[in-house]
Amino acid sequence: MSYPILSTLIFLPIFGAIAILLISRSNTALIKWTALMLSILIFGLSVPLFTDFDKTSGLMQFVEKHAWIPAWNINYTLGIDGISVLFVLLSTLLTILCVTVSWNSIKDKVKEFYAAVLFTEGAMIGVFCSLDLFLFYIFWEAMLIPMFILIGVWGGPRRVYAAIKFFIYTLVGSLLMLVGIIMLYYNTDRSFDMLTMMSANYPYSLQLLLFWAFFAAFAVKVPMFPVHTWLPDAHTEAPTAGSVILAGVLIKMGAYGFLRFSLPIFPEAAKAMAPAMMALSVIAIIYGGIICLAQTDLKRLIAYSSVSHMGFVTLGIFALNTQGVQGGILQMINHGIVTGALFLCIGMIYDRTHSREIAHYGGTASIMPIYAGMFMLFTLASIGLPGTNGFVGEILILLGGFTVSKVLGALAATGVIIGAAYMLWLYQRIFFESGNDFKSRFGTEIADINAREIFTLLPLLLLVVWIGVYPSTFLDFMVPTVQKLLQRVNDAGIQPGVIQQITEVIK
Amino acid sequence: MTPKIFFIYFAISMTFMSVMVITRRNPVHSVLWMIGLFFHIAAVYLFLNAEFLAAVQIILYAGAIMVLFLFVIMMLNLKEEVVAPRFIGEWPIGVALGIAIITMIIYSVFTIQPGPVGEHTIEAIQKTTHAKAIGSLLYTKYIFPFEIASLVLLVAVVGAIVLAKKR
Amino acid sequence: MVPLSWYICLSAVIFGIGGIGFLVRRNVLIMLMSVELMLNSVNISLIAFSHYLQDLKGQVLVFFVITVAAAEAAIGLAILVALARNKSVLHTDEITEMKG
Amino acid sequence: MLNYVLIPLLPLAAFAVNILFSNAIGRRAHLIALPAVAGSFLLSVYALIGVQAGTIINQDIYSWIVSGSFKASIGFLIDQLTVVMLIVVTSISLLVHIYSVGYMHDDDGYARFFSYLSLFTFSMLMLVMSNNLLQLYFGWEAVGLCSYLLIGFWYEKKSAADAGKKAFIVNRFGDFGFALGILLIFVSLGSVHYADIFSGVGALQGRTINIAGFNFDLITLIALLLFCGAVGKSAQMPLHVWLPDAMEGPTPVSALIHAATMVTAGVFMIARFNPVFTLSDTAMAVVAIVGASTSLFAATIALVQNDIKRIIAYSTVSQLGYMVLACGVGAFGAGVFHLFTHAYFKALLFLGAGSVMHAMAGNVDIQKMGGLKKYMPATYWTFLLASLSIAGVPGFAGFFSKDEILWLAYNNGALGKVLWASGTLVAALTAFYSFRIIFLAFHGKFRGTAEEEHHLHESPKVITIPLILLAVGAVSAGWIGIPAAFGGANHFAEFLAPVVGHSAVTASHTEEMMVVALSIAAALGGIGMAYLFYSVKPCAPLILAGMFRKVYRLLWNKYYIDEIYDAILVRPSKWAASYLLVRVTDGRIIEGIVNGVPSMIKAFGDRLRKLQSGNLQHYAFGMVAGLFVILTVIFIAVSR
Repeated sequence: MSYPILSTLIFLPIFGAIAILLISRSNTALIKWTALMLSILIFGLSVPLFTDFDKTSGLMQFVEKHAWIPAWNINYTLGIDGISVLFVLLSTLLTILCVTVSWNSIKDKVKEFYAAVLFTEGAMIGVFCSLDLFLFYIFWEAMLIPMFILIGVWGGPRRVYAAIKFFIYTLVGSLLMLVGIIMLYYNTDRSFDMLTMMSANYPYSLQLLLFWAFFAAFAVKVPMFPVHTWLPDAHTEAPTAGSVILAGVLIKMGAYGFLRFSLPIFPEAAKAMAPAMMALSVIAIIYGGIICLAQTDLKRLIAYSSVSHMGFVTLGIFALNTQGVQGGILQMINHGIVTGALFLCIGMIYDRTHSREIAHYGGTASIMPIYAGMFMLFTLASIGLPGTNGFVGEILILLGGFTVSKVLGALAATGVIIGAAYMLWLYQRIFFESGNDFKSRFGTEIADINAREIFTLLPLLLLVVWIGVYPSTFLDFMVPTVQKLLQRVNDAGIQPGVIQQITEVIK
Repeated sequence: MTPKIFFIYFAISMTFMSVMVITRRNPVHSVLWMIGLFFHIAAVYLFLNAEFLAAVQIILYAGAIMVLFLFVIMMLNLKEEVVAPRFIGEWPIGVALGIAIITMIIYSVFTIQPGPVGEHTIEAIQKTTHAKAIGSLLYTKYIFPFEIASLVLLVAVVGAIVLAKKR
Repeated sequence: MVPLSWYICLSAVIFGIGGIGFLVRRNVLIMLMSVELMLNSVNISLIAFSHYLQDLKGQVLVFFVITVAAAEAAIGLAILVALARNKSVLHTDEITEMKG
Repeated sequence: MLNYVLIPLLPLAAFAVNILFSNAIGRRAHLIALPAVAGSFLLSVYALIGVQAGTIINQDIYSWIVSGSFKASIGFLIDQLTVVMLIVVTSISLLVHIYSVGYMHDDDGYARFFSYLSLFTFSMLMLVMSNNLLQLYFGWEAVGLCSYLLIGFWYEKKSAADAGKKAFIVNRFGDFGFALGILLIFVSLGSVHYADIFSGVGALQGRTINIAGFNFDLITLIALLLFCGAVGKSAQMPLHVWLPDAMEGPTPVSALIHAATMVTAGVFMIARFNPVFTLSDTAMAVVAIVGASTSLFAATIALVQNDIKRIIAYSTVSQLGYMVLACGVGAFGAGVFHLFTHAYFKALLFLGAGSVMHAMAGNVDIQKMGGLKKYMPATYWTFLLASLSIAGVPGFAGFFSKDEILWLAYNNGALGKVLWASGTLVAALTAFYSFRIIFLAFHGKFRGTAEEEHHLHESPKVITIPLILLAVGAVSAGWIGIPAAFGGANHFAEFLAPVVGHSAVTASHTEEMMVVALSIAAALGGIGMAYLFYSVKPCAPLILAGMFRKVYRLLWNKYYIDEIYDAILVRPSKWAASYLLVRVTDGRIIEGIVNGVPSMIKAFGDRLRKLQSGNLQHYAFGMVAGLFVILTVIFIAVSR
């Protein structure tokens, strides 16, 4: 690579955001087109990651390293491996869609909106690329700001409550992580270098402490049961683009954190805690699923389904075997695609009807057939129908989970039943039955989705099928990295103790 | 013995005057007591061989600052002050705190260990005269703080004008 | 010779009375005067120290204290005038805009 | 290889074209779907010829999911069993496609309907042609999806949408077990490919697995979990509830999916996994008992229903029970044979019922019909042939397959005798309710309104021709499996033997004759009873119903299974969701803590705020008090 591609990907959106802020407020067309072109350009720039990535290597690639604050041994280190490369791509792709879906629905403070979206993109990519803990933390927190603004300014009626809840929740978690980072810094010979940490050996008691400190930050982001209640509020109140970013990328960071920190840096602690984590994941799967049955708000339902799906992800990760971890990573991508798409869909119909009440809909299939067809495909992907991406992820995770614990694997599989129940019920309530009520409520002028909206959904639709039919394209990226990661974890000794006895009971 | 008797007189009368200053209902009376107090303080300064400062005390405090107070009192109509309650409701707390501070300081006074003696003995000062001694110190070693003091006064002047000016 | 501690005690008493005056009086004018009282008490102790330690630094400091006192009186009275003009009150317990 | 790949690919292509260009294609959808299915059919026949010549194909196309030691491919296994299924699926699908051209003619969703049919055909073909479990699962779920889409085809009707959803979710319960079975197979054998499973499963004999402190026999557990899938898909007890409701879909769908092909996937799967099932006696017994009880149970319900499609649906459940019973007694070949014959006569029954409904303007109540024979002779005669076949009248297809199942059950020890008895009883019941339809709907006088009578007409050729073609199958499909006792060679069983093996026969030919005689007696007895009840003495059923009111109620309400599920599953989960989780756990406990901590801090702050009185002197108090404290501390520190 002749130019620092990762830095470009991080800072182009950020400078782009600043550039947008400099455009005259009244010139909304220019603002929108600039944002769109920028996001497409960034996506184009990220494509080399996909094509030039060496799939046979488990090491960091596209590495950039510069001294930043030498006094504290802080470096500006970037790099991606098989775990993070797909997330960078997902971020760049989803940003384009966020821009296009907001094209007409954002009418107020247009400039700031697109600037916030682009800024978020830059920070997100920064999180996935950082190899220096200090840098990572900066991006991790920087991402909160535009997200907070997106929810708080362009959100629904209870946006302020949701935004503050989101902020406080994540901040409390992050602060514990900050403490952990500082502890780690002093225990790593005053270094923030993540690669050094990944090969260092820390005493078990320290690992355990740090594991929980990092867990606080990641569990909130994922979100794992029982710290999930910010998600429904944030999703429900956020504007469409906000929900998409939130569901598509932001909550992946928790799981990504587990993979990047918890497993390789605290392998023994992760191993000891894995059964507890798996149990929490299974609770989240079932809990999130059942609670969906009671939702009356479209976005809230999808938000709770995210809790359930992310339960699958963490289950896979903490199964600590190839299938589980690969499935977990793939499922994160899948969830980003599918839930992102569902939020896009909801945003599209919300633009037309301005209602999120499920009960207000019905018979939409005959009014908006193309929309109904696309929604159906994403619904199916969400419930993990074979041939869609959801299946590939879920089956791998279940395989991984089942290999470790039969009971937990079986319980997790019930999530598949519940998932079908709430998603199909949702689909029925929105699209099936008589459309008379819908017409009398929203008028007969509701048009099917237009070309812009179709092209917004199309990339995700293709990905759903692509991953569903030929997942090897994506699974191949992670093979060496996952192998390396698992080797690191499995080489760690098992610590006997109380935890072990607990796990025996769970098993 | 005589200096002690004099000191005791001054101490008692200054304490008394201070109390009068803070307890008078009419601010004019307070100011007058205050001026009396300043004269006494000036006298104490003389005891302590600080002639120049004694003079400054009278000219500046009694002559300038207190007159300023009087002007303000005259400017503001303070008739109702004579009937309004003098003290806030929680005055016993204030008194208690004040007495506690006094007690504490007095209690600690006896542990003071004076440091080494400096070069400005009474004889040395008398040789150069007091004003000259202070002046040479102010304009040489402390020229910088001295200039800052002048700046402080300038700021005060400007500030006073800005604040009190009618809009 | 009068012992140094006597001066300090006197200074402490006047300081305390000034403090009490500041704490208990409602009238802002008297409070300002109490501040002057406290500053003067400090001056006494400074000069006493200067005398007993045979060092003029204490007196130089007194000089600055007087300067500050003058500045403080000027500003304080200006604020007081502005206050009286705008609120027509001079009682601290009636000026509670900053109440939380 | 290409010709095999094309078998499923042609319908897939038809689906893609029809769904993508549905607006442009509109009424011409069948022009794309029909040739595709016809092509698949011809290729299937070609495959059959190939297999008969001994070409068994087992080849991977590409690796689908690869992760560590887990590897699942998309690949084809073309053997005797697959070919039989291929013929069944493509031939019925072709006929149903033709039939639908007429039947769905006036429907707005014409193109959509054909695209779904094509998708279904593709999925079903993927299912039967698979050479590994995961692809089987793919097809398994995909046919479920098509079933969902087609049951809810008229989605504006709430009952249809509900039925589709119910079918999918109930099936998911079965699939849950099935998926666990797949996982367990992978965990214990390290592969999901048939070849590896069948060669490795023998080594698992006697191994146990500890789950939550209990020891299970590994093979039994695997077999039972797989069977769960079959229970769902083939509508066995207790997951049969979705199939009768599935009749909300268009009738061609009922014929294709809910009679001939998809529902038999469970039987196919059990037959395919015969090497696993035969290793566990417990599992086999469970399979046989579930099958037998389902067939009996469904047959009794069918006795009293009035909805023509529902009767046939329960009859389907009952016949599927037969097939499962066959598998349970080790007679996999017989099960598949019955699957084969059943596909034709049951598809015919449904399509005939569709023809009747066509004439009756959608009315399905047989009590409102009568005397249709003279208005629609082609429908009547084909329907009669199908009924004779299902009743097991000698010479018809159903006779041979049913008879073989009963005979092989009889051979299967003490349990087999009981199953055989129950099966014979079911045969009688089957004959009875099948002919109940004949007598009520086609004989006697028309009992509907005059307006309806005026509307009665024979269906167009595009509908009757498939009926006639199917009637040929319904009569003759059994002839390829005439057992040795009748001088035949049982070609069918011989053909399948390489895959499913032979069933052990211990009893003599005399006994076989006795079994046959009894089943013929049962069939004729059932028909006779139906004639007696519904043609000679029409008041008899009412009297009977009055005499056994409770039994009648129980049967009429289908043993209250739906109500029981509603009470123990649906409502508690909704209650748990809306009350327990939303209000209590999320609302009170978690949100209570989340919102409680800040509100505690706020309450504390509110108290603390009072200190900020705004009175200057109060702050001064604080300062002086602080000064005092500092002085004290310094003093103490100094004096120490």
